[in-house]
Amino acid sequence: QDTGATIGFIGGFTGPIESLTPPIFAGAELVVKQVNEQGGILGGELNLISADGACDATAAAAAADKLINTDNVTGIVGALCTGETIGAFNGSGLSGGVVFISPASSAPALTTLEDNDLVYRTTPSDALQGVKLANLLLAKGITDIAVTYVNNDYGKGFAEALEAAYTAGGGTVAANVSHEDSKADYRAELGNLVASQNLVILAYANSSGNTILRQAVESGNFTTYIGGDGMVGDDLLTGIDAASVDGLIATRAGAPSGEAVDIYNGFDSDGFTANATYAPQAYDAAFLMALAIEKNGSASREGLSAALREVASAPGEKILPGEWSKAVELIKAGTDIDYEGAGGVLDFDAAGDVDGIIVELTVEGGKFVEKGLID
Amino acid sequence: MTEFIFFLNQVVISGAVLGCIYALGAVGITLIFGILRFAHFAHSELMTSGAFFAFLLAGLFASWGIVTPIPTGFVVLPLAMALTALLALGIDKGFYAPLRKRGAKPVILLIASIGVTLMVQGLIRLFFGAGSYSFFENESKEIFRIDTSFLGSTRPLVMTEPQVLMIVVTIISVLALHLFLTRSRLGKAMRAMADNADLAQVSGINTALVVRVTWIVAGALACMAGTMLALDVTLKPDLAFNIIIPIFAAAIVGGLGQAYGAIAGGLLIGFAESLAVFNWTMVLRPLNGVLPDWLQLPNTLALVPTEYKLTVAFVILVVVLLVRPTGIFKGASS
Amino acid sequence: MSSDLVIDVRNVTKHFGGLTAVNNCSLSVRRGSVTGLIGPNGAGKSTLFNIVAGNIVPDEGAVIFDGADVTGLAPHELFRTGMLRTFQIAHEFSNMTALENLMMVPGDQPGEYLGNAWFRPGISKSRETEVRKKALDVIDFLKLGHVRNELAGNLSGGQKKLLELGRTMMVDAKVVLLDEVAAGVNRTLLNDLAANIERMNRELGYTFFVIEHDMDLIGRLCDPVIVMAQGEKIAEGPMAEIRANPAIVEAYFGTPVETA
Amino acid sequence: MMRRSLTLFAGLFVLILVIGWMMGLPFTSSRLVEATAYSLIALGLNIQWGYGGLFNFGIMGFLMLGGFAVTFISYPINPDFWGSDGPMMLGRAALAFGAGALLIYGARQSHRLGVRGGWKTFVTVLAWFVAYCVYRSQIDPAAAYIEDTAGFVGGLGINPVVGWLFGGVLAAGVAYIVGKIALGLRTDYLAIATIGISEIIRALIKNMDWLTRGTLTVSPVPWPTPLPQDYQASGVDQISALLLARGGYLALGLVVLAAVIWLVSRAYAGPWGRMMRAIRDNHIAAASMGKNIKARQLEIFILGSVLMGIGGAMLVSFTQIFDPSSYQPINHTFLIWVMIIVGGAGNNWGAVFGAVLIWMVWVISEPLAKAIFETVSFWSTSMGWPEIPEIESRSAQMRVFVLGLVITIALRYAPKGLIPEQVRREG
Amino acid sequence: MALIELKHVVGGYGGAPILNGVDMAIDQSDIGVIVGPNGAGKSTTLKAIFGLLKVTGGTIEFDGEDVANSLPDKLVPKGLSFVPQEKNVFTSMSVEENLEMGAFTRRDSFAETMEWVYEMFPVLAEKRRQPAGELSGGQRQMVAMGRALMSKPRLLMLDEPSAGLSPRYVIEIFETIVRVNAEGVGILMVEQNARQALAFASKGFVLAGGQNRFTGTGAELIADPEVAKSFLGG
Ligand SMILES: Nc1ncnc2c1ncn2[C@@H]1O[C@H](COP(=O)(O)OP(=O)(O)OP(=O)(O)O)[C@@H](O)[C@H]1O
Ligand SMILES: Nc1ncnc2c1ncn2[C@@H]1O[C@H](COP(=O)(O)OP(=O)(O)OP(=O)(O)O)[C@@H](O)[C@H]1O
Ligand SMILES: [Mg+2]
Ligand SMILES: [Mg+2]
Repeated sequence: QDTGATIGFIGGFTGPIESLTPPIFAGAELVVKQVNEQGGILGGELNLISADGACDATAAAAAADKLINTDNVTGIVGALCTGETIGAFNGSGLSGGVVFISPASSAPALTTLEDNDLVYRTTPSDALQGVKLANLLLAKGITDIAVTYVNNDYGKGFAEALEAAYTAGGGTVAANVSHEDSKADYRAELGNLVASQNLVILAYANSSGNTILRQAVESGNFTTYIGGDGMVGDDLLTGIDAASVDGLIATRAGAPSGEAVDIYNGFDSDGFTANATYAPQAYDAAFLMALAIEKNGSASREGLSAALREVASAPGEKILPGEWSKAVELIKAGTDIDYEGAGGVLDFDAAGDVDGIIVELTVEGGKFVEKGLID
Repeated sequence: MTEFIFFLNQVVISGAVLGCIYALGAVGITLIFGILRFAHFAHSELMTSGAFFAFLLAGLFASWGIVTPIPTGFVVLPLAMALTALLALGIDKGFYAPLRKRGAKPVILLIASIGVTLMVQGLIRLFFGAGSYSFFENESKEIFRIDTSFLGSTRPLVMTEPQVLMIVVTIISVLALHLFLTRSRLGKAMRAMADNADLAQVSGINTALVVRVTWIVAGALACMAGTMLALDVTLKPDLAFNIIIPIFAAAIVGGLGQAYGAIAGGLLIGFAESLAVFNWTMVLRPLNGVLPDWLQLPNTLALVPTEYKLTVAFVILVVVLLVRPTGIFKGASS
Repeated sequence: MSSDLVIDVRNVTKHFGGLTAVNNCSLSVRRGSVTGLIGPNGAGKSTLFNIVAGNIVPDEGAVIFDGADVTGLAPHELFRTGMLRTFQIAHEFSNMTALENLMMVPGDQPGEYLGNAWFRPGISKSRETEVRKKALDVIDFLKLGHVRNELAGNLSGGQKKLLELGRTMMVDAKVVLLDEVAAGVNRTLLNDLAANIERMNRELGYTFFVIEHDMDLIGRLCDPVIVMAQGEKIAEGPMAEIRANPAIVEAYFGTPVETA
Repeated sequence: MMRRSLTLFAGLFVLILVIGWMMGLPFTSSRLVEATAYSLIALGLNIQWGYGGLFNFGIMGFLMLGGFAVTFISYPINPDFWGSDGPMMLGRAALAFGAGALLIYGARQSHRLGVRGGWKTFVTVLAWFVAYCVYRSQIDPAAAYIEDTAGFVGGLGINPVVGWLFGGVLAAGVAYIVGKIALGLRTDYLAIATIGISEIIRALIKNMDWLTRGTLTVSPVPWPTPLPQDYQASGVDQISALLLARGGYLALGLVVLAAVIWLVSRAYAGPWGRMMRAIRDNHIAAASMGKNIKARQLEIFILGSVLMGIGGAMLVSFTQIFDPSSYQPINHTFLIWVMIIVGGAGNNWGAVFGAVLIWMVWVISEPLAKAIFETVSFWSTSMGWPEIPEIESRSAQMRVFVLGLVITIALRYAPKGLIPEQVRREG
Repeated sequence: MALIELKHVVGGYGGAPILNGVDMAIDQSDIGVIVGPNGAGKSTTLKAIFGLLKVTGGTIEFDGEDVANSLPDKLVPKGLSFVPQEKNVFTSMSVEENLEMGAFTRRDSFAETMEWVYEMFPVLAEKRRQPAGELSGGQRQMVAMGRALMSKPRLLMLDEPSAGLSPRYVIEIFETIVRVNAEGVGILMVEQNARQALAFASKGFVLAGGQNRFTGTGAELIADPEVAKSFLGG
């Protein structure tokens, strides 16, 4: 019966990444809007139901239970934090046979999750980002760093990857210190980091990242600041003298330059910030989910995973962001398609990971500016 | 010398600032506990709301084009304190007074205050979202870097303007509170009520008035604490909630109901946190020159790893309580 | 020492901060006696009781109970050796009924152990029935029958004192320490209580050690009477002798009291 | 009173039915499983606070211990670890620990050798310091080695029910130590000390990656009853499999709960309960009436903690993931307090009622808040006002408001709890 | 007209009434003593007058004005004062602060009254800076009375002022009460030291079961064999 489909979204609307979540969710919402404007899905409407996973495995399990067993969604976009995704998937996803496409769970742990080929992600693993960041720093001639990471799977995984790659490349990690989230004060941790003037902060911007950066600036002990994707957010620079963080280096999953990205960036509008952290990945995840459902031909969960692989990877006619009606026509015609998204070509490997692209950003005049690919 | 200045920055100044943050919050908690005999968990939300009031007022001032030499957030403090006092009164009237009237036990009031915490937190997020704000969006934060090269140090002593203000404000507010409680008629009535509420009533003391004054003072103190904290850090909906447990620890270590105890407890915990994770290698590094190769100092030589920082505060807390079961300054108990 | 001393306090001292509440005090209580302890307010009488009953550990000195050194033993251990005390300021269990207040006193209740409570309800039950019967008897004797189901916290000041006294009747103790049970108790009822104390002493062989400010009661019950002042024992003897001591009369009685 | 309780339970039942009708059976059944676990935990707190008057604000720590215990017992064996040098290194660390403990014990007994006063304190502190260094010198390399080679020690692959029991045992062991240290403290001081201890437990579990995998989380933790996948494998359709599996877990949980309620009520109704209430009301008098306060308070603290450990273990094996970072005082300590205060401290049925009610409110507060927001937004847009921005985020955050509202309203109208403690008036 | 007059007062703590019709009348020149068995409602009567529990029936008139169910902060300025039986001083506050608290409702200067209190209790003048918690039982009782007198009451109510005091202090306290009365303060007190108290009482009330059993002058009650036997211990 052609009556549309419902997909779910799990994200940390509350908790440590509560300020990062809304723009990510907006990416998924945009897909829904475009799909419905361009004729809908399976002859009906595409619906999106969100649930709060609080960046917490246990809460996410309950959220997934609701989406999967109460709202009967076909697939899930999410969750964001890696523990959240694992909790949500093991809680109800596995038994329900539900496909998860996470836009933001970047910790390496997801690669090895036993998932019956149901869990995918549109962001590269931190293992990659860590390596890229290390390369970038070494290329810039920074030979020693002090690292502080937020004590969770994201921060820890990232820091480990960074340290390994950086030392292998000949750099010195003078200190590697974890910190707890959401504290008022990090001067003590910073005191343990002064062994190098180049401070790497792997944390969430609105949680500990902002505080650490500000206190680091105030201490005057550091000259260069470096951050990971979690740090890229408007919250990062509030209350910090812009001049003192000029030149802050950051990385995040990004998009290759190209037609797909240009089209996607064109969506930037009043209610939507196209280049917000993980917004492109969320857009891609939702778009892929919709394509897979259309391809699968019904709102059932069966066969969705296989359909997803088909629409995501070559061979096939290229589909770019926003080209929903074109895609539907092709699918109806039985033509193979291959989505190329805002965040890259998105060909899933056996573990459901994508080969990512990491871009460099820097702060100029109080704003993040993209500097292009890191290779 | 550089090492010594580093130690001052890292342990003395940062311990003092952290201690003052805890102490400012703990003063209000200790006051409410002394008089109303319950652990007012929602004090954190009074602090956060107070900071938001100050933030709004500061924004208003800025939009009127008023420029002040010290941070606007600090200038508008009296107004914000009045607003927070009103809020505190309202909360008491709406939630605690009915319970007290029915003779509820302290733990019931404690749980009610947890309920209030959740509600206020929900409301703050409703109006301000989850993001963070800064008082220094329109003005810059002054950072004092005291050059210490005359001492042969390459590092300056660093303090920011809000930190200096905070230390001053903490000292003044504790002194003022102490004078108020020991000198003024109302203050004495508050102490009388803390000592023996039934007898206070029998003496004709208007206990309802005393309770009101308590909330006014507590609200004002909370606003001050929250604003000072927000000036030093950033303003977020969970600003004070995140540190309410160490604040309680400070109040308890100091002895509940004791104004000076709050300072003592706050500083003790502040210094303990700073000192426990302090990396001694930074200070002892010159020794590396004289030490043999096999005894070179490791990169980090701290009493405990940083991830156990908070743990240290609590170990101290437990130890202090074991030695002095009612805190440093003999405190009250419900 | 001879075994007819059931309590022997030897050179006990207790300081509270700068204040010396009990000062190198030695005194003893004979088995089978009703010994009175009098003295001005603040003399250290209650503190001495607290030391004997294990509620306070003395700074110096020793307490010998029934021939054994019991200094520093916890109150519940002393209870087991046969010592029972009452409190000057009533220590009722305020959220329990008057009846329950009495029922919890007996020490050897099998139902107080989880194993028995869970798996051997029989023996707990039969003992419980005995305990209840005894408690009801005591309640009636104290004229508290009408408030036996009232929360003890809601009793009047005097009723709480009666309950305090009632506890001593719930067990067969060797020694009972009574700290001002008479204060606040109606005099008519007090006469009955005194008679009962006499009876328990005579017929059941209880030893009583009594702090009291009511000289009529002391005069009626106690021999000998020990006088304490400023933490020390200053005199001991029969009531008549004490009354004849002008120094004590001056310090303690004020003007001579007329005998009833 | 009886009628009131029955009415309230009937009301709760209706609430569950409504939730079941609105949210579907699978969802409701899993919330009921959680509610069962929370009931156990609330009973544990009820024993500690309602019976014993012990102000335990460190519930979270005991839940974590339970969670860790069941993970350790039931998670499959990690051959990488057992095949490496890890076990041997851990053995050495254990020896070092034992040696340290001996050293401290020796220092504490040093007065027998004539070491007194300040010297004894010095010797003791020194012994602690040396023991700490010795232990760290062994455990740090072992931890690093295990994390590098095997990730973490893995589990033992034993049935989860054994894990629950072990959760209880582990909680009991820690409760014994905590109780020995802290039970002498007075109410509020005890509360903050227990908060401190639970934070310490959390920090340990979160950071001992070699043992618990810390923030990297362990999953999937096995179930004691067949999983939905198992039913599906034998040809049952998805929904029925889900219901069967969750029903099975729920049944097991209810059996445990029933047994616990039976035992606890039986003890509480008799002399044991009377003695505990007496100690709670006035421990000085109770001591003078021959009750061993310290031992009894320890007994009650341990008994309560055992239930918390078991409940915590049940929760973890149900959600199948042990994630130390998801433990927060607000969700795992205060929520439990709210349960028993709203339900009625000192009354077992009150505790169970409170646990189920508050858990259900907590669960539906999210969709409820969202529904309210959407309605308001709908209204305001139809009035021509702009719609509420970021509804998802804001409504999710309003759920705490809903919970707060329920707490304050419940307390306002029933300050002693909805099913309050009953005074035992006898014939 | 009597200073305070209770007519058939009924009241209690929420459950069944404890007072079932209490009648009493005291003049400013009177010393009234209430005696009776434990639980008779003596303390409850005082509390009822002082607005500390709910009066559901009868009237309480002070100086001709109905004061039933008004709260202490209204009653104290009118000239009523109450010394509870226990916990009747602020232990953490100095003697002088205790007295100040007694004058809390007064707007005028109370220095003179304080001098008057110190004159009456010279020991307190010596210990004015000492925390009341460090005083002996008898001295505390004086602080409590001093505190109550600071509001310049016309009627002073005392609940068992002699309980727990050594004989010497009992005599002192009673003498003080008589002296205070001579200064023009009406007294209404509950006593279990009944014989001693009735000896100087101008009015005596025997309460049992929340009702008046006997009313008369102190001497009359002592002389009544029935009263003596059932309530004064023979
Ligand atoms: N816990 C305590 N802390 C400090 N001082 C105390 C304590 N207990 C008693 N005191 C002091 O010790 C002294 C002796 O007190 P104690 O209660 O033994 O007197 P008492 O002889 O029983 O007097 P009373 O007849 O009034 O009951 C008093 O000065 C009292 O204030
Ligand atoms: N707060 C209360 N709640 C319920 N009942 C109470 C309360 N206080 C006292 N009662 C009851 O009221 C009755 C009278 O108490 P009251 O204190 O007036 O007695 P009293 O005459 O002063 O006796 P006593 O000489 O023993 O002090 C008692 O039976 C008591 O149980
Ligand atoms: Mg005494
Ligand atoms: Mg009375």
